[in-house]
Amino acid sequence: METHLRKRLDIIVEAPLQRRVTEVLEAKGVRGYTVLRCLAGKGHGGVWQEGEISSAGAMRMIVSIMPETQARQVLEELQSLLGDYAAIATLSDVEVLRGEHF
Amino acid sequence: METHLRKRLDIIVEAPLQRRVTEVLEAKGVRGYTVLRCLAGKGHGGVWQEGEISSAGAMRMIVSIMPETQARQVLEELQSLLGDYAAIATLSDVEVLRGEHF
Amino acid sequence: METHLRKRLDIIVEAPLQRRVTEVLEAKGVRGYTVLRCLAGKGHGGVWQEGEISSAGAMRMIVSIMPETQARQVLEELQSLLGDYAAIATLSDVEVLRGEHF
Amino acid sequence: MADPFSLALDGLLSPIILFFALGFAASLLRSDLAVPEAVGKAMALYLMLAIGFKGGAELNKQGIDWTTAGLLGAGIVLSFVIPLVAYAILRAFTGLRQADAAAVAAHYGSISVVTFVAATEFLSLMGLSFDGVMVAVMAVMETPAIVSGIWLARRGSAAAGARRRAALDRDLLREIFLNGSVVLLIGAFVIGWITGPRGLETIAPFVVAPFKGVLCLFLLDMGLVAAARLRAARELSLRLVAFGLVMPLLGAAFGFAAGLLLGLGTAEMALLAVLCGSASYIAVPASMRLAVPEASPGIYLTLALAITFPFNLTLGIPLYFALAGLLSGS
Amino acid sequence: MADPFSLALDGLLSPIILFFALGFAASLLRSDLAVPEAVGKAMALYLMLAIGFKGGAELNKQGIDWTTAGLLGAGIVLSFVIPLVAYAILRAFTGLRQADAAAVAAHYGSISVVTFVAATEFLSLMGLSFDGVMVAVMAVMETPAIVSGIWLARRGSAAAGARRRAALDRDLLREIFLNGSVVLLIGAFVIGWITGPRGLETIAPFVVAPFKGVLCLFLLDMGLVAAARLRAARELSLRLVAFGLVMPLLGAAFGFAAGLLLGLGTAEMALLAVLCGSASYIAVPASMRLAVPEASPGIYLTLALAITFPFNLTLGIPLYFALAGLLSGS
Amino acid sequence: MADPFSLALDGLLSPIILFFALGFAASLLRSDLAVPEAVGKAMALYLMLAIGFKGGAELNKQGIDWTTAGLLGAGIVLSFVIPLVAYAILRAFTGLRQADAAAVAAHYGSISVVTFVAATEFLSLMGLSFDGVMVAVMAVMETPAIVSGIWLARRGSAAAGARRRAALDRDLLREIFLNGSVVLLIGAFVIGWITGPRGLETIAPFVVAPFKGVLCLFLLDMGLVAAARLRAARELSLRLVAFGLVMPLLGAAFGFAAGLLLGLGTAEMALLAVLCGSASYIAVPASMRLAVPEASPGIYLTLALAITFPFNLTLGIPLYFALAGLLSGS
Ligand SMILES: Nc1ncnc2c1ncn2[C@@H]1O[C@H](COP(=O)(O)O)[C@@H](O)[C@H]1O
Ligand SMILES: Nc1ncnc2c1ncn2[C@@H]1O[C@H](COP(=O)(O)O)[C@@H](O)[C@H]1O
Ligand SMILES: Nc1ncnc2c1ncn2[C@@H]1O[C@H](COP(=O)(O)O)[C@@H](O)[C@H]1O
Ligand code: NA
Ligand code: NA
Ligand code: NA
Repeated sequence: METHLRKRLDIIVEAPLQRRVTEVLEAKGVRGYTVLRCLAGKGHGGVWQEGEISSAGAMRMIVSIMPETQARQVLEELQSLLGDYAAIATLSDVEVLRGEHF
Repeated sequence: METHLRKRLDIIVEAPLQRRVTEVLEAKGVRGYTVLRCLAGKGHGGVWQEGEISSAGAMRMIVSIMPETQARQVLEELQSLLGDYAAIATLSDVEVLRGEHF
Repeated sequence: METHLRKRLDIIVEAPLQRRVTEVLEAKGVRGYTVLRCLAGKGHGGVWQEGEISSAGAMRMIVSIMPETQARQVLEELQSLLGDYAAIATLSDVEVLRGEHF
Repeated sequence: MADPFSLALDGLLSPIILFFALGFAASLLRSDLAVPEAVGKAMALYLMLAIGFKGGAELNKQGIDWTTAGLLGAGIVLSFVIPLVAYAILRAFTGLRQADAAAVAAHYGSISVVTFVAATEFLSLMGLSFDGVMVAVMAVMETPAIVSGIWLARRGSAAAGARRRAALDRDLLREIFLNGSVVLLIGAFVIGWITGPRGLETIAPFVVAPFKGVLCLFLLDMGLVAAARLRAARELSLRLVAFGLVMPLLGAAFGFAAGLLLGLGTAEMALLAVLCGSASYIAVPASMRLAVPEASPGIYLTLALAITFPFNLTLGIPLYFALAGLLSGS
Repeated sequence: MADPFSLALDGLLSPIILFFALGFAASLLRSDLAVPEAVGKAMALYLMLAIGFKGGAELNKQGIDWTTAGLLGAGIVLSFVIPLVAYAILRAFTGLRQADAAAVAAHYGSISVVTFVAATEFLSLMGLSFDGVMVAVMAVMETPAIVSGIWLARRGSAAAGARRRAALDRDLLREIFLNGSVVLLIGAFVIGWITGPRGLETIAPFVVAPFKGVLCLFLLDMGLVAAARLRAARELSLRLVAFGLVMPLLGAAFGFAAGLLLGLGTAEMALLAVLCGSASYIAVPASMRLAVPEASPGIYLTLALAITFPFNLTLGIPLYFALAGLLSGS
Repeated sequence: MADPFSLALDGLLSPIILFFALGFAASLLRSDLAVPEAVGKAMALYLMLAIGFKGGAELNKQGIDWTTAGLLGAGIVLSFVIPLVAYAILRAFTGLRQADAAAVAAHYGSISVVTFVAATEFLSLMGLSFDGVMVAVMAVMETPAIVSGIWLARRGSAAAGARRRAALDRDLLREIFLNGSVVLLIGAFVIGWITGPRGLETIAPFVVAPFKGVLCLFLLDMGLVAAARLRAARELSLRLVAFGLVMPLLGAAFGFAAGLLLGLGTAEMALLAVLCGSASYIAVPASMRLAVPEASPGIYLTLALAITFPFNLTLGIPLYFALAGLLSGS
């Protein structure tokens, strides 16, 4: 069974920014992504927790699988977009089956 | 502190398929898995979002840690199961402490 | 674009233990973490599912990015903390942009 | 009975419809207004519990007779048959592939609980009551259409047959026959029947008094969801939209025919037409994902939710009532 | 008072019990019927807020006397003591290990809010009212059993003592003494007491009118959860099941004894028996996970949720009321 | 009218305030009491739907006159202007940076729906009713302050201007002008207006009867959230806390001035003061995150939620009513 190497990009970002991040992904031609809801966390901005009435403080995790070159372009674009925001991004290696899908 | 190499299999799949996927995992002798709820996403089938009254459109992320050979068998089995469905699967390297647990 | 190597520590643990785990992270000087809610799963303790009235049975996934040496220290500490509990932990490689952030 | 046009206008300006319109408009304008998933699901459970219970309690008061049995039988037959008609139309006029046409057809054979509930509100606006057994008819009409749809999707495809037949597994059978919405509807109906008006009285402040208000919030959510579906629709041809508007009328016509055969009164005939003319978006889609994965939810969910549901809610229901009034000769 | 057997039958055929049965059956049949987690939690909050508030408002009307203090004291003592009895029985007859036996014992010393609520509904079916302080008794009985349970689990194990004692940390103490359900119950009780019947009147359409209806939906959920636990049960021996059916009777006997000593009326005596005979599944499990991790939730949650709760709900409550009627001589 | 001090005490001992205090205390003691996120959001939707609908239905009864237009105009102007004042004060006395001061200012120009709702409950305690248009005034005051705040944050910073102006994108514009809470409030208001008292009657068991009870549960949640914010506050200086206590009074003073100019009655004047004196924590924060990311939510959310909201809820509202009584000469 043949597999292909791709990169997994994990972005943890404030909920109000979700749409801007997915727009970057789409602009860079990324084929897909999945958004997860986060429950709580801590970072340089301190501790936060889901449950405030406004969802301004909530965070999302956006997971997206893509080829390495694309991943690096997206990361670069995100760096300037997310400068002032509470957000982190990581890149890791994954194997996938259907290379043409990503 | 000694660690062991294992594979992490991430499967993103439509909610109605969850039980079939976990049945494959159990049939192949996988010792454990964890299911997360997804909030939104995009793929070849277009954009989707949690919140429709039917949960037919929702997606789940299934994470499972297992030895490499098992992981490849599971992946092969999943490929035929998930053919027509909206689903992706990735494989990556992880280290674990208690090798016998996985 | 320069990136830095870090470790991603994924801890899946019973909800009542969440605070103890994040206290370990903080005690070891980890700069941030994110908690996700899990929906269902299976392990040595059998199958579980969100939705019981008590949240004693629910699980959380705690994701944290940190330098390798720190990660190994945390893992060691967790091993003794989580001995009797339903919990797993994995370590994997990630690249990040802002090395000083983690 | 009041003038049907002024009634229709009254209906259109009822809070229920206006909240649907609000949700629809908010989503088209891309407001971030949203009802949490868990709350939408809870309201759906509430509506099914309440309508089931009230129907059962009503039946307890009215008792069962031959019309009851006739109605239930008619519902089952219609749910089996309507998909065949829908399928033939879809294949002849819209160019849908077999799997897609079969899946869409299954949705139109089954029923929409919320459309039924809205119709009962319209009834109460007209000052009419209805036979509780109509709730049971609704419940028995949910499932047969799924069976028809799967048969339509699979027949002839002997090649892929083996693999597919294997997939008719326990999961799918459970999804079809023990779908949560069917179980709750029938269960609440039976409980209402057992406990009767006395049982209803004890929980009326929960299932009766706030019912219409909850329905407003639920329809706000439905408006948001329907418009979101419409915005994301990429697979909808003009012919498919036409199907989504004509099929409810055709389905309703079947309902009228059955109603005339059974000699139903206005209320029951109109409700049967509503059931036949509405399309499911709760019970059927999950079954179709499992049984006919090649069919695209982008087609069947969009048609059911974003075309047929709004049509029935606004124009269909008053029309069916006006026609039922004429046909039942009241 | 009406004939207890016909009352019991009435109780069994009340919507509350029937919805529990519906949930139970749906889960056994593996229907995908489910109540969203957030909604289940919200209903639990609602029930605690409502029962607490109503109890406090009732007490405000009735005033406090020596029986009040006696009842509260008795509740605390019973909650401390019952786990010791349960533990002895478990160790003698079921072969559970120390940790498991201690954890199970803690659950049976504590109380089940929903069982209490169902009992108050049974009371209103009988046309009886009850002393509001019983709600406070329920609140004070939640916690002592946890302390007993932890002591039972740890005593004697000097070896592991050091590590374990260290684990009696702030988290655990908070979980034990500031558990959300205890805080809400006591808080709502105090608020009800302060604002009295006038306060109750302003929020009665929220905490009184729909109460029974919400309870139906909640018990539907409980039925689903209990049966799911039962299906997943792998660690349940026949002897453990027997314990889950006998222990409520034994606990209730303690309640009766205390009730006779305090000279309680039928309603209060029956409710005290219900509290003693019921087992916690909200407050205690989380504490046990933290304090006694070696104990398996597969045992204590299954016993409390899937054996004792259904038993009390269906047979226990009418039995306790019948016995309380005899014993209190009314 | 009753003595304002006894009224204030009555208000403080109302279930609403006591549940807020319960939540606040529980969170300070670090109880694990929590209201699920989805349920908190649902209650917020409910409160906005209900208050909007009731306001619109009320207006339908009362009709529109010149005061209506004057009030709406005044609301818009006040929402634009109050941030400028708040900004000047913040810059002069608290040492906040431009971005933080601008963001905080925007929150104080906008309004808090829950504070308004609590004030209407206080009104009903006093036996007064109010002009339904006040709900529309609330709705129109939500947004202008956001525009002022963004302008304050950006003016002068020509350097960063290019990048920032680009960021005034569709997302942000939508967030500002089509924020869910604004859309629902205005939408429900319009629906209430269209359907009038007759529409209100049909859904009163949902939007009127349980309203106060839901508010209790919601304020329990608000208490939990406010205290959690306070516990996590690291960026709050004494001067900022003072601002959070003084600014509501200053805002209210603007409201009184406008009220005198418009010749409002006690109820309307007090409500306008409440709107001016309250600070938003639903609509504004999300806009500020998008538009002024350099500003810290740790400052503006903590001030609005944990300082100003509790102040208004407990002391502010009775004070505004007492003053409005004096000023309106009734
Ligand atoms: N090292 C980390 N590992 C995992 N999640 C993190 C980390 N740092 C920050 N986060 C998440 O990102 C959010 C924003 O981070 P920050 O911008 O550092 O405040 C935090 O609240 C966490 O949820
Ligand atoms: N490249 C990707 N990265 C992450 N998630 C993806 C990706 N492609 C698809 N998905 C997820 O899988 C679902 C189904 O994908 P598809 O079958 O391509 O429509 C999507 O809706 C996403 O949630
Ligand atoms: N191999 C695994 N892969 C992913 N998740 C696991 C695995 N094993 C256990 N888990 C998760 O961790 C929980 C506790 O595991 P255990 O202690 O083995 O019962 C399970 O219920 C799963 O949610
Ligand atoms: Na139909
Ligand atoms: Na007990
Ligand atoms: Na203001």
